[in-house]
Amino acid sequence: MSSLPHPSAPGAAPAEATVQNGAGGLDPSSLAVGPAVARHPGDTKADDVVKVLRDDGSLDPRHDPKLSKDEVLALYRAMMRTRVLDDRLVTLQRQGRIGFHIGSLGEEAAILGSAYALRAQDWLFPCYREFGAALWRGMPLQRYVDNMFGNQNDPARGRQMPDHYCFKAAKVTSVSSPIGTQIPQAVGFGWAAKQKKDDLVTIVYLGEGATSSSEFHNGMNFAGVFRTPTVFFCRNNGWAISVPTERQTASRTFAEKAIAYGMPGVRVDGNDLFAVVKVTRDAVARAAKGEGPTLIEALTYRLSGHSTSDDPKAYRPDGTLDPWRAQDPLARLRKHISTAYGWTEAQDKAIEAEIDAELKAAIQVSEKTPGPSLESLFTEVYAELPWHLKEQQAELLAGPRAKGHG
Amino acid sequence: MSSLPHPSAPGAAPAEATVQNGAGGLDPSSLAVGPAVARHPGDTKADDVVKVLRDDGSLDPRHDPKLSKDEVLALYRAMMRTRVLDDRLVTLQRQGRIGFHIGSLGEEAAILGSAYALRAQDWLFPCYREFGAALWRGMPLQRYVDNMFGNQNDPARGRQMPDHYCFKAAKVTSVSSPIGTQIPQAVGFGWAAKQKKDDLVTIVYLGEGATSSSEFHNGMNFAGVFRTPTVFFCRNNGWAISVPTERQTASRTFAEKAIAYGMPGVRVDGNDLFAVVKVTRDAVARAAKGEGPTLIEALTYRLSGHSTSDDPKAYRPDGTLDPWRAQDPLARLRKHISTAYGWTEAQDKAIEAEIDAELKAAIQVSEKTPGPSLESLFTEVYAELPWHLKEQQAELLAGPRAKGHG
Amino acid sequence: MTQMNMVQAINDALRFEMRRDSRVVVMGEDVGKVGGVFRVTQGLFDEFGDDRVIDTPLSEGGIIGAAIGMALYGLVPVPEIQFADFIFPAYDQIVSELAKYRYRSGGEYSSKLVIRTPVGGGIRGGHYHSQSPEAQFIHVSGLKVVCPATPADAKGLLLASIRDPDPVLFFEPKRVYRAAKGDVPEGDYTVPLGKASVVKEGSGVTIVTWGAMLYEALDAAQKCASQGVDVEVIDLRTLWPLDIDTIINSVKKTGRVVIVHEAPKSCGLGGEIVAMINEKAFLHLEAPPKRVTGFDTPFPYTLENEYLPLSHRIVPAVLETARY
Amino acid sequence: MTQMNMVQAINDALRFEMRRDSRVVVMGEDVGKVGGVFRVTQGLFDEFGDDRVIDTPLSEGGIIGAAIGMALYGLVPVPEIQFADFIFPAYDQIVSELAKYRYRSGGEYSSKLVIRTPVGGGIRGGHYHSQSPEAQFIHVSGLKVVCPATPADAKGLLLASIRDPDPVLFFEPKRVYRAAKGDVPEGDYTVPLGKASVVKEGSGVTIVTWGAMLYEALDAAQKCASQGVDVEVIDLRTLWPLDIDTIINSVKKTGRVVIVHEAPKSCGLGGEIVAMINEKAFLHLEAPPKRVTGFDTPFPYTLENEYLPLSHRIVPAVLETARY
Ligand SMILES: Cc1ncc(C[n+]2csc(CCOP(=O)(O)OP(=O)(O)O)c2C)c(N)n1
Ligand SMILES: Cc1ncc(C[n+]2csc(CCOP(=O)(O)OP(=O)(O)O)c2C)c(N)n1
Ligand SMILES: [Mg+2]
Ligand SMILES: [Mg+2]
Repeated sequence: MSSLPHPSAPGAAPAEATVQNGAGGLDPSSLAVGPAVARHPGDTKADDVVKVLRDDGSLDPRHDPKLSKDEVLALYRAMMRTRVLDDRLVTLQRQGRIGFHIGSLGEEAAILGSAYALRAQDWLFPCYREFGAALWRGMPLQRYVDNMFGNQNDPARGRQMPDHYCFKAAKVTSVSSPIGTQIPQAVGFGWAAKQKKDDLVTIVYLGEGATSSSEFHNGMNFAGVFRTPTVFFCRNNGWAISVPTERQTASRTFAEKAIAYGMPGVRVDGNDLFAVVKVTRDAVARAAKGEGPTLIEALTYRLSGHSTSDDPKAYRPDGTLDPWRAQDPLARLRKHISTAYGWTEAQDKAIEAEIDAELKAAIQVSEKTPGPSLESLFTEVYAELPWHLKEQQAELLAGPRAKGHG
Repeated sequence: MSSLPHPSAPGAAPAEATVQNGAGGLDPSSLAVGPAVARHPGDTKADDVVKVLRDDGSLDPRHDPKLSKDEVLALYRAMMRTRVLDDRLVTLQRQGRIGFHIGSLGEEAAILGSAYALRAQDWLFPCYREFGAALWRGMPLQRYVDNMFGNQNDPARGRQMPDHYCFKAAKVTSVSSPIGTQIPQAVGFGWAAKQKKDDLVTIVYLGEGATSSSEFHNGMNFAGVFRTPTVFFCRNNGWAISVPTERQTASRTFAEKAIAYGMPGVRVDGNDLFAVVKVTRDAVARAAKGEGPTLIEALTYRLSGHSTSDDPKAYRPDGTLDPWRAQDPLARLRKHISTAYGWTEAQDKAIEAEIDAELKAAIQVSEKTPGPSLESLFTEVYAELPWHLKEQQAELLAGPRAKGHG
Repeated sequence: MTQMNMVQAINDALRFEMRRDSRVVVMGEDVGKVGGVFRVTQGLFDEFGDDRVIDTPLSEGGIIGAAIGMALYGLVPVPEIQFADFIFPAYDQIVSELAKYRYRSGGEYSSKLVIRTPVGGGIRGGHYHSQSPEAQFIHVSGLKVVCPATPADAKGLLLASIRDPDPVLFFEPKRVYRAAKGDVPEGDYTVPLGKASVVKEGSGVTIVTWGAMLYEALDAAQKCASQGVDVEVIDLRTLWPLDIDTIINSVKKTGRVVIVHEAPKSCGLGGEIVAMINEKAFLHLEAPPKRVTGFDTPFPYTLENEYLPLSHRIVPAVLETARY
Repeated sequence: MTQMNMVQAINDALRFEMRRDSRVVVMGEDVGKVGGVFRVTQGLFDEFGDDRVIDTPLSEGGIIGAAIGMALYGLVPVPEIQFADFIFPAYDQIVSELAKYRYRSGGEYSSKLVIRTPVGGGIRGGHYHSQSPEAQFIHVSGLKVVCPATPADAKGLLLASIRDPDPVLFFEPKRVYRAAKGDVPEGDYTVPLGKASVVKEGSGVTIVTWGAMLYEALDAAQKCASQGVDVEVIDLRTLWPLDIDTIINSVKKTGRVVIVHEAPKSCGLGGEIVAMINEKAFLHLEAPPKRVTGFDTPFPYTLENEYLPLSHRIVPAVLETARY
C-alpha cells in the first residue's frame, strides 16, 4: 500500500477489499473507505508519484528521461513563453482589449512535458488550458492571438471565445467549452487509427473536475474495452473553479480510477518537467505498441484564478498558495538549468523580451484586423449554405447594423 | 491477488500499479492489463466471491446469515412464485394476451435475497427485472397483472409498457426503460434522507450493462463524495441483450469499479440466496451506520432471452447455458431445504398450484377490465390540466375513435 | 419595496423560501462558498450550511439525477446549471425522467424541481455561454418553463415556481442580470405562472417576447412610435404553458404580430406561437406574423450583437408588419 | 428492382456502401452478431467483421462521442441508437459537438456521421420505445434530419446521407419497418436530400407529412376523395433543411394545408411549417393551417392508437380545412 498521507488511513481500503480479500476474510460491513486525496504539495512526495527533479535541482536517475541540453532549454523556453503570454493576456483582458483568457499559470511543466512526449504523428485533444502545447506543436502565435481577438483572420472567424483554438496542421483538435466532450472523441480517433493500422496515439487533456463528467466515464470505458491508443492526461490542479478535489471524488487518487476501466493509472509530479516527459513518453510507447490506454494524473496546482472571469479570493485564501508557489515548475526547472547549464537571469530577461516583442507584433496585427464579415456568420454551419441560411444571410446583410458595428 | 481464473493473468495488474508500486518500481510501459472477467459459473468459485450454499446443499458457516426455517421457506416460496409467474407471463405473451414481458429466470436468488435484506423503512429503486422483489415487499399481484394488461385499474393507467410498475406503499419507485437513470435518483433519495437524519437506506438494481451508462458513473460518484446510504446491486447476468460482459468493460470485475468512487465493492455468488442475503444485509447495515455506499456485484446468469422480444439463439448457442443451468438458484436452494427441512416435490407442486390459482384469478379480473379512459391520456402530465391539454383532451373526446377501440 | 437588480432579486427569493421551507435545497457547481459564478446564491452557504447549499461534482447529469431522487424523497431541490448551454448532459434525466415521473406512475410519485440556469447572449460568451434552449424543453411534455425579464418578476416567478407542484425550468436572462433594476416587493411575493404581462399597451402591432429581449422590444416600440406605429409589448414571463389568451386578445386588437426571441428561428417557440395564432385568430390577421430571432447558426462570439434580435432588427420588422 | 421491406432496403444500402467505401463503419448496441434488435444490420458482422460492425458498451454518449472522433480521423461512422428514445444520453455530444464542429473550427475540421435510429410509435412500446424527437434536433443548427417512408427512399436517402458532407440524423419509422414494401433499385441508388416527394397530387387540401404517417395520410386522402375533397399528399422525406418550395407551391395551389406528425404538437416541426407558410404564402391561405399530431403528453402504451395521428383523425381535419 502506498504511503499517501491519508489523515485517517482506513483498515482495509477498497482496492484490497475487492481484489485481495479472500472469501474467508470478506465482511463488507468492515470495509472502511479512505477520504479523497488531499490537495497539498506534500502529496507529490507519495511513493506512488513519479518524480525526477529533486528539490536541489538534480535529477533522480531512476526515471530520468535523459533529455539533451537543447531539449531542456527549448522546453524551458516554451514554458517561459507560455507564462509570459499568460501574464500579458491577462493584462490585455483587464485593459478590455480582449474579452477573456484562461491560462495555465503553474501548470506549464505538465502541459509542455506531455506535449513534448508526443511523436509528430500523434494527435492532441486539448481541454482549454493547453495553448502552450499548441504553440509548441507549431501553432503560429499570430493565429492564436487572432483567436483571442476574434477577428476576421481567426480561422474560426471569431465564432468562439478566446482560447478556443484549433490547428489541424499540428494535429490539434478544436477546443470546446463543455467539459469532457473531447474525451470519447480522442478515444474514437485513436480507435479509428488502430482499425486502419495507422501508427498514431492520441493524448487528451482534462482537468480533475472533468473526471466527474459522463464523458470521462464513456471515453475511459470505450478505451479500455477496445484497447485504444489513448493517453488520458488529467491535470489535477486542485480546483474546478471553486470546487476542491475532495468534492469531485471519494477515490483516493484520480489515477486509481483507471482500475475501473482495466487500464493502468499513473501519478506523476506535474510540476516536474522530467517526470512528466517520462510517464507520458512511456504511456505513448505503450499505446503505440498496441498495449492500450493509460490514465496519467499529473499533480499540479492552478496558481491563478480559474479564468479572467474568476476571483479566487472568494474561496481560496491567498496564503494557502504558498506551498505551491514553492513548487513553481518554472522555478524548479530554472534551478536545474542554472546548476546544470549555468543559466542566468540575464538569459531569462532576454527570452522575456523576445516573447514580448513577438507578442506585441502579433497584437498589433490582430488588433488592427477587422472583425469577421457578416457573411461568415452563416458559412460552415453546413458544407453548403441551405436556402434558409441564404435567406437569413441576405436579411442580415440588407438590414441595419448593430450599434458599434464597424 | 485473487485467484480469479484469468486465462493470461498479467504481471502487474492495475490495482497494484496505482496503489502499490512505489516510485522506484513504477514503469507505466510495463503495466500490462488483464482481460475482462470471463462469464462462467467457475467465476463464482473465485476466492473473492462470497458464497454460502455449497454444492451438497449445506451452508458454509463463515458467511451464513442464519436464516430461520420460516424465513428460508418463505424466500423459497417467493422465488418459486417469481419463476412460475415468469413462465406463465411468457406464455401469455406468446398467446398475444399481453404485449411484453421481461423476466428474471435464473436471477431469483439475487433478486429475492437482496430484497429480503432490506429493512421495512428502506427504499427499492428497481431496474426492470425485479417484479419478484416488488411482490415480496407487498405489491398486490392484481396490481402487477393490471400493469401487464395496461388496463384502467393499472395505477399507471396503461401508460407504460408491461413490467413498468411502481408501488409507493412498499417503497418501490417507478420502473423506467432508459438504462441507468434510476441510479443517481436512488443516490439523491438516500442523500436527502441522510440530510434529514432519517434512518433509511436505498437499494438500486442495475444490470452489468448499465455500468457502462453515464448515470452509473454519476450515481456512484455522488454516492462516494456525499457518503450516501446507498446499496448498488449489480446483477451481472452475463449479457446486455446480445452483448457479453467482455464488451462492457475491461475491468477485471464489476465490483472493482467501486474503487474509482472510494467505496467498497463486493462480489457474491448471485445464485446463492444465503450469500446474497449476507452481503446485502452487511451493505445495508454499513449504509445505515453512516459508513456510506457499497457496490455489490452478484454473479448470476440470464437463463432466458433478454425479454419476450428477444431470441437468444441468434447469439448464444443453447448448449453454453448448461453449466449455468446446473447452478440454477432454485434447484440449489431446493437441495438445501430438502436436506435441511425434508422439503418434497409434492410441496413444490402444491405451491405451483397455488400460484397458478392466484394468477389465474388475477388474469381473469385484469383481462376483463377495460382499458384506460380517454381522459386519462391527459391527466397527470401536470398536477392540473393546463389549457392546451384541456383543448387536446376535448378534441380527442369529440373526435372519432381509432379502429379497435372499445 | 427595495430597489434590486435581478441577481439580488433571485437571491432574495431563494433566501426567503429557504427560511420559510426547510425542504428547499440549492445545489450545483460553485453554488456554495463562492455563491455561483454569477453570485446569485451568494451568502446562502453561510446562512444555510453545506447540507442545503451544496457544491457538487462537475456533472449535470449527476446533479439533476440526484435532485430527482431528493424530490422523490420530499425535498424541493433548486439545482443550478451554471449555464443553460451545459444543461445537455442532464437532458436525458430531464426529458425521460423529470418530465414523465408523475405521468408514468399515475400520480403515485412526482418529482418536483426548479432548475435555475442563466440563459441567452449578451456577455460575449460565444457558442457555449449564450444559448437559449427553451424550445428543447417546451416540446417535451410535462415541464413548465419560465423566463423573467424584471427583478420583481424574477422574485415572484421564482417563488411561484418553487411552490408549484410541477417541475420548472427557470431561465435567467444573464444579459440583464445586473442591468435590469427595479422595485422588488419585500418578503413573500409571488407572480402566478402562466400569466403574461402587457408591458406596454398599443393598437398597431403586437410584439411578443420575453427575457432580455423585452428591453429591446420596448426600445423598438419607442422608436416605432416616432414613426407613427403604436406597439403593444407582451412579456410572456411563463413560456410554457403560455398565456394564450393575452396573446390572442392582443392580436385580435392589432391584427399584426412580431415575435422576438434569441433562440434560433427554426422550431423555436416563435414558430409555435405563429401556429397557435393561426389556429385561434386566423381571420383577425392582417399581416403575416413575423419572427425576429437568433439565426439558425451556433451563437457567435464577435458578431454577437448582429446575431441577437436587438432593437435595430425589431424596428424594421414592426414597421413592415404595420405597413403590410 | 427487387421487392423489399424497409428493413431489407436499409440493410441493402449499408451493405452496398460498406463494400464500396472502406471508411464506413457501423456501431452500436447489439448491431453485431445479432444484427440489431430490429435486424437491420443483419449479416453485416459476418461480411465485414468486428472492426467495421462493432457491438459497443451500453452508452449512447460513448457511441456518439467515439464516432465523432472516428469521423475526425476520416472514417464515416454510421452509429445506430437502438431506439430514438435512447438518444438523449448522447444529446450533448450531438448538439454541442457534432452539430458545431465544422462551424467552430472555421471548416478546418468536420465531423460527419449518420446516426440511424428507429423512431415513432406503432409497436406498443409505451413512453420509451415510441417517441419522435426530430424537432429537438432541427432546432439545433448544423444537423440534417431525414425520415424515409418507403423502402426505396430508405435506401436512396441513406446512401445520400452517408455521402453527404454534413452530419445526418436518419430516423427510421419502425411502424412500417416490415409493413412498407416496394420495389427498390438494385446497386447504387441515391435520393437527394432536401427534396420532398408529392406522393399524390390534388387540388383541394395539402397534407404535409413524413415517415409512417404517410400511409395514414394516403388512407385519409382516399377517404376524403369519396367526400369530394381532392387531397395532395407531400412526403417531406428530408425534414431539415426541408423542401420549402414544394410545400409553398402546393399551398399556393390549394390554399389549405394540414400537417401530420407523430411528435407532440407544441414546438414540433408542424408549427415551424405553419410559420414558414405564413411568411411565404400568407395571402394564399384560405383556411388556417391545421396540425394533426401526437398530443402534448408522454407517449402512451394502451392508448397508442388514440395518441397517434392516424387516418381517423386526419380525415375530419382535412374536411374541416376544405370546408373552412
Ligand atoms: C458541462 C460543463 N459544465 C460546466 C462547465 C463550467 N466550467 C468550466 S471550467 C469548469 C471547471 C473545470 O475544472 P477542471 O476539470 O478541474 O479543469 P481546470 O479548469 O481545473 O483545468 C466548469 C465547472 C462547463 N464548461 N461544462
Ligand atoms: C439508454 C438505453 N439504451 C439502450 C436501451 C435498450 N436496452 C434495454 S435493456 C438493454 C440491456 C441491459 O443490460 P443489463 O444492464 O446487463 O441488464 P439486464 O437486461 O442484463 O438485466 C438495452 C441495451 C435502453 N433501455 N436504454
Ligand atoms: Mg482542475
Ligand atoms: Mg446483464
